[in-house]
Amino acid sequence: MTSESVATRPGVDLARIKAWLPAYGVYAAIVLLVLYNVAFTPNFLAWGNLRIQLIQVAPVVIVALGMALVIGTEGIDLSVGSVMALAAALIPLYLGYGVIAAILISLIAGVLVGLVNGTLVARVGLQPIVATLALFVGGRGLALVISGGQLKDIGNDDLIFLGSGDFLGLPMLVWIAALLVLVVAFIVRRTVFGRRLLAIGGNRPATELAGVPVKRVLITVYVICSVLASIAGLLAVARIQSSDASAVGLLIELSAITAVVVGGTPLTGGRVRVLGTVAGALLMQLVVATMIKHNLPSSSTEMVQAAIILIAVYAARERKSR
Amino acid sequence: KSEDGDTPAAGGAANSAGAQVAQSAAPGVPTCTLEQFGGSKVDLKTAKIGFSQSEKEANPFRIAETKSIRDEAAKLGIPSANLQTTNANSQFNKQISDVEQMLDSGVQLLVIAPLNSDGWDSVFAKASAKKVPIITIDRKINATPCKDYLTFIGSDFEEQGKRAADKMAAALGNKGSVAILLGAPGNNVTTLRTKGFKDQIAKIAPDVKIVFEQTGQFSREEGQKVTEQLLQSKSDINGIYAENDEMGLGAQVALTGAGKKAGDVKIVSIDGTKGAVKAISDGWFSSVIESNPRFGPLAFETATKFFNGEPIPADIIISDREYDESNAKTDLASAY
Amino acid sequence: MTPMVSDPEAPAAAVAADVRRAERTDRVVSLVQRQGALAVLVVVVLVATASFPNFRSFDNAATVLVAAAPLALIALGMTFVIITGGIDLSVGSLYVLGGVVSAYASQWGVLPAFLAPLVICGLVGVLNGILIAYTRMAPFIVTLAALLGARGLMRAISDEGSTTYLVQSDAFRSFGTGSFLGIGYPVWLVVVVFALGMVLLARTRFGHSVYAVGGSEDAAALMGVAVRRTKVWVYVMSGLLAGLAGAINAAKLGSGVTVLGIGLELDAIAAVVIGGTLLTGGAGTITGTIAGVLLLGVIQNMINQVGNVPSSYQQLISGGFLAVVVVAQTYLAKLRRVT
Amino acid sequence: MALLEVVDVAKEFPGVRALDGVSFALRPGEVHALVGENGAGKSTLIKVLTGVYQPDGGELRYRDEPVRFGTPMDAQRAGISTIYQEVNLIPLMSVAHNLFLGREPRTRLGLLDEGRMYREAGEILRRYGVTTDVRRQLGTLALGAQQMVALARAVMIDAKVVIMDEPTSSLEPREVETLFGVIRDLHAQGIGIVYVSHRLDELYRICDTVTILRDGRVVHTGKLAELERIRLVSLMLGRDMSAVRREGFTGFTGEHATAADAAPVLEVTGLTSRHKLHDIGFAVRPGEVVGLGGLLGAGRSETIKAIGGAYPVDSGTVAVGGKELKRPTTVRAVRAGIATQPEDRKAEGIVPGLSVRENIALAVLPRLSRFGLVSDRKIDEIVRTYMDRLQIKASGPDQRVGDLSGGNQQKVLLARLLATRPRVLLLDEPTRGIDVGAKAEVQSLIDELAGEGLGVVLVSSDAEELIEGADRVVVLRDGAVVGELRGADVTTEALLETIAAAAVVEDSGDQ
Ligand SMILES: Nc1ncnc2c1ncn2[C@@H]1O[C@H](COP(=O)(O)OP(=O)(O)OP(=O)(O)O)[C@@H](O)[C@H]1O
Ligand SMILES: Nc1ncnc2c1ncn2[C@@H]1O[C@H](COP(=O)(O)OP(=O)(O)OP(=O)(O)O)[C@@H](O)[C@H]1O
Ligand SMILES: [Mg+2]
Ligand SMILES: [Mg+2]
Repeated sequence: MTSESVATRPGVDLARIKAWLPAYGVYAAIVLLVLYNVAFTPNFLAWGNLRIQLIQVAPVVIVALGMALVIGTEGIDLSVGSVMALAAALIPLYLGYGVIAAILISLIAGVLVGLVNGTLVARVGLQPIVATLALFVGGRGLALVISGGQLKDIGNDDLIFLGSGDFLGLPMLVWIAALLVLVVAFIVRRTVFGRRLLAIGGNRPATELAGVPVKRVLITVYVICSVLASIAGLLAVARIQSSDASAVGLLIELSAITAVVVGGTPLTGGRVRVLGTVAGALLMQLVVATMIKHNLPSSSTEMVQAAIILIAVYAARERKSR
Repeated sequence: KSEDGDTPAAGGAANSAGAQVAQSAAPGVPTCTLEQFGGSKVDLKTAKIGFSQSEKEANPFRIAETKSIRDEAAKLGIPSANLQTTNANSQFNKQISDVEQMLDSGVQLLVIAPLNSDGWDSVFAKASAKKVPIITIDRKINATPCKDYLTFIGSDFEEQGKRAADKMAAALGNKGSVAILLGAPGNNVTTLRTKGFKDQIAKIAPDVKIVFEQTGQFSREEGQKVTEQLLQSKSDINGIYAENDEMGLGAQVALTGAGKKAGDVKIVSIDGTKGAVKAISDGWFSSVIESNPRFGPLAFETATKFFNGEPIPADIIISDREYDESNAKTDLASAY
Repeated sequence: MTPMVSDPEAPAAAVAADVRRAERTDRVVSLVQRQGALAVLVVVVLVATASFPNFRSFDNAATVLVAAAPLALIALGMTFVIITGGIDLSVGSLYVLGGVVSAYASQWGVLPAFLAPLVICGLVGVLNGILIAYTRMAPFIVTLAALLGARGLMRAISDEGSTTYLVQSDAFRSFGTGSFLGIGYPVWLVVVVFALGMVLLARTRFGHSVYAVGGSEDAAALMGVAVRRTKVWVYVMSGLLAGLAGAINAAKLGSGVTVLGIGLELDAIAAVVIGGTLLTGGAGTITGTIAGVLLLGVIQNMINQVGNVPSSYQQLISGGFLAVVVVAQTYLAKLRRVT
Repeated sequence: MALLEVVDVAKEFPGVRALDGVSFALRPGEVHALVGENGAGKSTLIKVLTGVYQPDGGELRYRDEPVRFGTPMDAQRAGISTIYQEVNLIPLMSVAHNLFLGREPRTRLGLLDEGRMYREAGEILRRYGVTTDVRRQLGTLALGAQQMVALARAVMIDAKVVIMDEPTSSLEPREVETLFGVIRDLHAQGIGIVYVSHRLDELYRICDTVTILRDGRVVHTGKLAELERIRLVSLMLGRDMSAVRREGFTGFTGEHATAADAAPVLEVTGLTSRHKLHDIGFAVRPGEVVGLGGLLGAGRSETIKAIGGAYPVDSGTVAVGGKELKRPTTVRAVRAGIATQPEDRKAEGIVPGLSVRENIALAVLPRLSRFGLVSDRKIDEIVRTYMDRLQIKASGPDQRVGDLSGGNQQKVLLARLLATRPRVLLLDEPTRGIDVGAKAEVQSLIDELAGEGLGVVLVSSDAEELIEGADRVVVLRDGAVVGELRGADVTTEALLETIAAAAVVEDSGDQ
């Protein structure tokens, strides 16, 4: 948001491109990958295909949004996958009381996890990675205890509609993700909370001295992140039409962090790129999809992912400036 | 042939529904006696027994497997304090140290559901020093029976793949293109079920082409995702071979999402869980090859025989059922 | 022109005495804080000894130690990395890769079985180090990419993980399973490597560069510390130790198992942090890391001793335990009230 | 013959030409002052001299040979020793380790000889008046003491050249004397010294030669004694002499009009924090500037922070306008009308990555927003007001604060404080490290604010600033109030006398 470019001489100049690349490198990469697919992947531009990519990326986007906020405060949240599992485990237990009740319960679970994480980080003063590691390990255990380890099929049509229904020609999942993107972008750009969050990431002691209720803001950030993860969790349940606490959200923390960082948000905090995060998630989704469509083995998918992460982050890295 | 083992043991009685049946051992298969093994006789009722589970009890197969062991022990009157169970949570090194710790604590019989077929050297060193017999269930360990371990009870995964290929070829009329949803990479089960399937297809139905193989990690969600991608790039696919039921069920959700009808794409999978067997009745799955997890009775029976001095064959291969239209409704009760 | 001097004697002297006392308690508390993990370990071991008869047995202790050996090596490398303020997520993948490579190379003998994984994992460490030190990309992300890349590489050389290379050398195999004085060779190796690590960290210029880089990178550079070289080296060390861990594990298992190591990096980080090393860098000890590794091992052992804990509860317990230890650590650290 | 020399060097940062054809020569045994406004390029020149930066053009010569220092270590090995502007040591490492980092004594086995290191460190530091336990973490020392460690570190090695970038900005008069003693020694040994400072009287006391930089260019080089003080300032600022003469050196005008019987706006009583603060109490009336005097480590910064809710206290009360603050936190303190400017601008003041706009608005967001949504219009208004009033020089409200010069960062910080419409201003070293021009501006601003009825608490290591700026000075020592200067007693002599008196009492008490 605050990247000002130095006034440069007119004409084609490298400086302009250099300034542009870090911020928009992800978009350029997406364009390249799409062009490649258009040329070499049959049926790529078909609406059905694009639709699938959007549906598949939606949960990652939702989790990554929360992660972006946390990273904006110079934190990190490893527990998101476990939160998804918790939400997933709770859904079938309360579906008997209606979809709304089940959704509310799993959101409340998200709030609670967020409160624990936030308290450990803001009040106890733990390093975010360690604070959330505890729930990363324990949270999924709790989810399995709750679900008794059983995979449960979901037959509730309202819930399934959320996962696979369409509204005005777009999947519900995509609507929900888009709405959340707008909400989070709005929070970051227009709210007091958003400004405070960035200031905390930029310099926490200074923000504290400026009279900002730093602890409250931090706790809220972790709560938002967990709630977004539990939304992703219940949407995952709705989409696969079953609740599987052992599998849902597995390793999503790494995908989410990757999306955020590839999207240009620095891990050092103080800045959040919401659209970049969406683009980062989309880029990684397209990489995987491309590899699958060309029927390449998983080993090469992983190596290509590694290379793309490095290139994207290298392009976006902060020049040393003090 | 594989069709022989079709009739379940006693059929009907709820508690014995789906119990394992060992194939009659072929003559000439090496056997092992207590004497050959070199251990001493142990009374199961008072013995300390260890059971090492490999993966979390969070899928039907593992849940049924662990439950079967526990139930059978209870049935035999083994006090629950004497049955020590551990779970490696899919971490192989943890399983190794779990088993070693059980050996240290003095178990006299080990039942192991191994996470991996190789890598058991240190365990064998310890177990053979203490002369503790090891029965491995569901997955075989690459080692010497009667020396490193006593025996293996389980299915023949490669055979399961072959049978799935037979079913697939039949469902497609020996022609068409097929996608494989692979299990977790590196897993022996994945390797064998893939090999069996591919070999058999090449042999019996050369016109069935395998056009796509991607891992679905044995999970429903991944199975669904991969199938969605598959359907977009190869919409003319005729069959999907899922290396476990979960991925097959994920594929089913993906097919529904893509507007396909039941039967448009033939699904053959392996395991025999309730969900999959029910999907046969619904017309989505063509057939399911069973991989029976109820090892308890056979394992304890084998141990009892062994300690009584009877010879035990090196491999006790169970005869897995298979489900198709003909028996899916009637045999649903024996699915797990 | 005499300024008003309010009686200065009493408060000033009192404060001076106070300060002296404070410095003394500071030192005590700092000791407890630094060795907090050790204290917790002692408590846990005492509890376990009292509750589980089997826990006391020598065999059991030996098994716990051997099982902890690979994690210990990895955590040692991670300690150096974290003290420089970095993090290395690639160790889990490198550990598996190292094991596969080691098993493969064992066909040429014991030495190749040790050297090959060291070379390959060391190279990945060099790559990590160079990217982190020279391009200033975040360690988290560079090593995350290395995690994926190394796993991909491991799959690529093992036929998508389906080929398990068996250890061909009996000498190498017996290194993994044999023992001296009843304690497995891997444990002795770990003891030697840790002793070297301690000397390196506490008693050499390199060790002090590691602390300096983590304490303040810019200041260290201005004070003439070779910041980049130090960084490259810690990642190389971390890679080498992960490779070595892979090798001893391959020797123990007798094969290059491909289905290992997922999440091991987080265990290593947890062990290091439980050991009192700050993730922000600049402070930490190796004794703490030893205590952290052993704590994780002992807790696991206790869960096994109980005997029938369902798998989901195991995770719940581990998570809860982690939280308790880390929170306790932090409170101890806070007592120091550094301004 | 020049010892260290640069010819026509240039150094460019993205968008800034920090050095533009600078030539500079240091002769042996010379104390060479390097002066200029904030952002003139002094620190950059020093970093070019010592291998931190590679020049874009020009030549570096050392003892008449062209050289190239790839790293600070190269320069150090060649005998060029530097104390950089920001204290650049490792806070988490011990004092001794900091002193010896990179050149630790080693045993025959090549391992560090820690015993010898601690022993020698203690001996060396005692010569610089630092008597602390050398095993202590450096970060627990006050900035001044840290600066002395840096000085000791720099001088310890066999240096031919010692470069000091604002070494006195956090030193007390007593430490400054120690430092000058060291400089005289070095001078006598024929070592060349580059000395950067914004404190002009120091320059005239110890420097022989001066080079003045402005906007990355040398505008004057010559004997310092031949350069009139006022001309020096006008060269630095690029303004004509008469304007400088009119404006004077400090921005303070003298006494503030305070009704002697006005109710105090800030009342501090019995402030106590274990080991640090001991029963501190004083009051500030509206329109009054109260100085806090004392030596390093006297507890002035802690007092300021404790009042602002940022430092934990065990007992004591803080009342604003007669209303006591319950369980003070920074949030409550700001709400009650206390604005705190911390000592360490970089670590606790600005948020470098955010814009001027965001920095100024940070503390007052709730007031500039409705239902949690910020109003850009209101923010712009406030930002414009304060940027105008404090004459903040930035390319615009959207410039990153981290890219501003020190003085302007300080002003942004002040703008943030003022935007909260405080009743009490707590200023800890408000002019540290900012140039004469900016300093005068900040000082006159303090005056102006007091004139508007704010209560101001001022901490400054610059005795002149404290004496001229404050109406009253409360003197602290070891975390306790040891005296107070009022009215005509507010003089440098009286201040030093009070501190000394307390010191004597305590020293004798110590024996
Ligand atoms: N690393 C950097 N990146 C970008 N610009 C820089 C960097 N370092 C210095 N500058 C810019 O170069 C110019 C000269 O800065 P320098 O630090 O040399 O000033 P100075 O004379 O030391 O000022 P002060 O008295 O405030 O210390 C300033 O405009 C500054 O903003
Ligand atoms: N010369 C010294 N030698 C050793 N320790 C010192 C010295 N001067 C100060 N200290 C220590 O530094 C610590 C912090 O001091 P403190 O921050 O209270 O100083 P201050 O009054 O705020 O000084 P400043 O003038 O820098 O604002 C104290 O614990 C003190 O003991
Ligand atoms: Mg400077
Ligand atoms: Mg201070």
